[in-house]
Amino acid sequence: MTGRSRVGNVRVRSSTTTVPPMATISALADALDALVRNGSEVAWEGAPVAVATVLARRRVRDLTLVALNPGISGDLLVGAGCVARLVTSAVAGPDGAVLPRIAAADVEREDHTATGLATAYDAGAAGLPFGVLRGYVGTDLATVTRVATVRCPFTGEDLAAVPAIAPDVAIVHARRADRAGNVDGLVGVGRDAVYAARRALVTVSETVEELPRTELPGVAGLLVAEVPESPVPADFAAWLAEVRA
Amino acid sequence: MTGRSRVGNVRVRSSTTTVPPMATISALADALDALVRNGSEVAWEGAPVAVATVLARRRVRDLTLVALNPGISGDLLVGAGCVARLVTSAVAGPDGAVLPRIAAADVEREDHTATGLATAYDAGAAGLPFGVLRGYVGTDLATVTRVATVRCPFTGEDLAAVPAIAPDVAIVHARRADRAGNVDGLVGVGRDAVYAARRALVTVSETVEELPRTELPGVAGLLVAEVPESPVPADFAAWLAEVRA
Amino acid sequence: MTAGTSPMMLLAAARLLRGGICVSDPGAPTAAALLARATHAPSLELLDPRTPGFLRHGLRRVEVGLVTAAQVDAYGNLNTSVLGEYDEPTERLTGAGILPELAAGAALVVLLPHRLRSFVERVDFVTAAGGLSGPLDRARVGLFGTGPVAVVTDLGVLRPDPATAELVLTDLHPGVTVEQVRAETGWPLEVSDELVATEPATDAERAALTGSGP
Amino acid sequence: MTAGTSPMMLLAAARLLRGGICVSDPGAPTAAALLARATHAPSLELLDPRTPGFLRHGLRRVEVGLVTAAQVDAYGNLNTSVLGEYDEPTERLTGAGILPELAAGAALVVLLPHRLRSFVERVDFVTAAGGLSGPLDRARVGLFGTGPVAVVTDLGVLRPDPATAELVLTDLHPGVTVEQVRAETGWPLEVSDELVATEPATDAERAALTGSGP
Repeated sequence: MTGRSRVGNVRVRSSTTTVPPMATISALADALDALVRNGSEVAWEGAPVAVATVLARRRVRDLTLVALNPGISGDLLVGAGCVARLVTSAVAGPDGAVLPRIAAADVEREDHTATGLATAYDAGAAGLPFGVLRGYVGTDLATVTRVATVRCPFTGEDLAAVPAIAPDVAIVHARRADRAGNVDGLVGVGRDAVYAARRALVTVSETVEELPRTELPGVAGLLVAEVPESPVPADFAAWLAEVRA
Repeated sequence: MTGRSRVGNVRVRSSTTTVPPMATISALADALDALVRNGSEVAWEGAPVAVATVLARRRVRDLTLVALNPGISGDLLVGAGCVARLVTSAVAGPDGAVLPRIAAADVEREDHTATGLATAYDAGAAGLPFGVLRGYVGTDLATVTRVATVRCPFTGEDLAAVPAIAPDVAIVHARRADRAGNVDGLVGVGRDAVYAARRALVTVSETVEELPRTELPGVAGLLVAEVPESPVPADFAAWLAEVRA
Repeated sequence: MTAGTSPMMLLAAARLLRGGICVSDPGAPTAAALLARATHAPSLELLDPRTPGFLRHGLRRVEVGLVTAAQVDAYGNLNTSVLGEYDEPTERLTGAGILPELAAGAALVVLLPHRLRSFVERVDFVTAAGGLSGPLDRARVGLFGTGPVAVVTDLGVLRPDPATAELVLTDLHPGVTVEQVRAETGWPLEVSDELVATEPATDAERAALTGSGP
Repeated sequence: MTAGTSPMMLLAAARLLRGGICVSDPGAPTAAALLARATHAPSLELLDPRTPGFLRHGLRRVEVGLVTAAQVDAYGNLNTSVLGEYDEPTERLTGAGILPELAAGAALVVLLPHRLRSFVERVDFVTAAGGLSGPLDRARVGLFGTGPVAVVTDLGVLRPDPATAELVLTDLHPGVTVEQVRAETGWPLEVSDELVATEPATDAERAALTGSGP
């Protein structure tokens, strides 16, 4: 035991930063400037076309895009050359056809099952390095992607393990927000992606007067941006020329 | 290859049973008669006092009660001698004091942390034999309860594993239901317990005309019972005499 | 109705369904599920895979899946990933989605147009397991769900022979010959001794088809 | 105000808080959190542990925990499980709840009345890890969060000495002597060379205490 104690007036969390309210309403372009860098890993769950358009205009490069299905907006982003790596479980448009730019793109790919990605988001949200599922069994996916086996310490059964997804930023879509940043419809995989990510942007189609308080315990610094329904570009080449102008 | 194929007119799911609607409104006593047997493992998440009263009257025995916190209703159930085994993370009343019948009871006990039990419910809901968490580290709990270690196959990190909870029945509380069996406020641990259990009863304080369709994909045969707010018995001995009468 | 989808395909698929918790791919599979529900299987419960909680907690409770694929092989294995080699594919497909876990746990009805390019001896990539390579393979790798029970096409119905796990022709749609089916099948297709002709639409089915048709 | 809770205890605990994401046990810990938020720490975000998603996804993001316990020992380990032997306890306590994971990941302020029965050399059961048995123990077992930073009582404040991981007396409330504290502490309590007296309540604190008092 020391005669002269070194315990001083240690204070809890003496940093001078203050915690912002759970969510801040932001302009889309400002939010994306704040959140997305060249090389960022981005969880992309329902992001509207307008997000791809802004990022393509900013000439963001080398993104890793993680998505159950990148959708048309993800296809545009890949087509604009913003993406170096794709982690997906499906690459289909609303018509069920393969997303054309993604199908043709020369990018690194990591293919998963939908439950595999949902499990990876959940693991990221829980702060774990991996998630466990019954999946990938008997498939060739198991031989080409990042999936491993873990043994149950109680039953001895072997199960699939996927590496957690803990992206730099999650860009997810919800129905509505209010002026205080409460969000309606942030559920399921989008919600887990927000918890898994370091920072997050929620796009909403509509801002309303007042919603019930959003319950995302522990999530601080969420950005919310209202994004009007943007039409799917009828002509990809024209869209690309426009964003590159 | 066989010359004479044995493939006949195999039909998918030729059983004659039909799937009931997602939820059925039921009287509390009928629901409990249908769901709870001597020896049943019961997830008990917010069950009101009236459920304990009915089960005590029925002289149900040897239950395994699983609960983040059994609450006053769980304390009554234990006091009435219905419970042989307790799996809990906390045993406190609303005043923060230890639940007296549970503290005194001669029952088998398995103590967990709250996150440990939430993880065990989630694993049960996912059909897995175990769940993974960062938890129990450095505690004596780790030496007395069912917790093991699993190694991340990607990072080599050791994490805690808990055996999944897959109870015979979940009895959980939600805010409201409508006449079609849609439920408002079935979220969090209660929702996971319903997914983890073979069958489930949701008690609600109120039945209203119409709620949005409840989204519990894959849950069939849920029972819903309206249970009016029942007062906490002022005198345990009188309550016990009454239910044993 | 999209190319390669025939009323007989929808009828034959719908008739396989009795009820239960079901998910279906868009297009012909969903049309078949709705047809079954509108006629003889009113208790069929159709889930939307986009519902929160479906992937981690709901999918394992699904009893019947109606799906499509780009390739199906002699053992009922399915490919929705790539044509050609995985590392240098000639064509990229739409990906796995929920198909692998659905094929692992549920009974699967596969709907696709009967064309030689799709009915291959061995799929280029096993996105979802059918019988793998033989009758004991599913159990051997730990697949305890039913898996593919029928492949329903615009020509007829193929089902796995339990003895070999190979798909054999069990039903022929009206006006179709075994030779037509074999010409569009990339392996020496066996024909069941109990081969039946698909019954024409009943009045109720015809009404439902017309009512729910595109 | 419940027995053993003093305004000085609430003040001393509240003053430790600067902001951040916080959970607090009912009673004195929550009163201290509310006091801090009402005075110098308006950005303190108080979470309800019953919120859906908190346990598996939210708890790991908590920065500050205000808690109580039945026993605390010389190393700041906490017991809320049993008194006596685990298998044959003399008294059962309220259980672990979120305390073990909170003590693992967050900075912890422990509030409890300073009584000899609670301030023991070694807790009967380690429900939540403080310094375990020495300064390197938390890192050794893989606890990378801060853990207990202060034990605030109705007599003063104890904090872990980084060199030994033992709790030492760093603050004395007005009118309390070191001897009084030692008489209620079950180990040979060291006193910090920088021992300070707890400042009396400011006007703002007094107003908040009165306004939020029971």
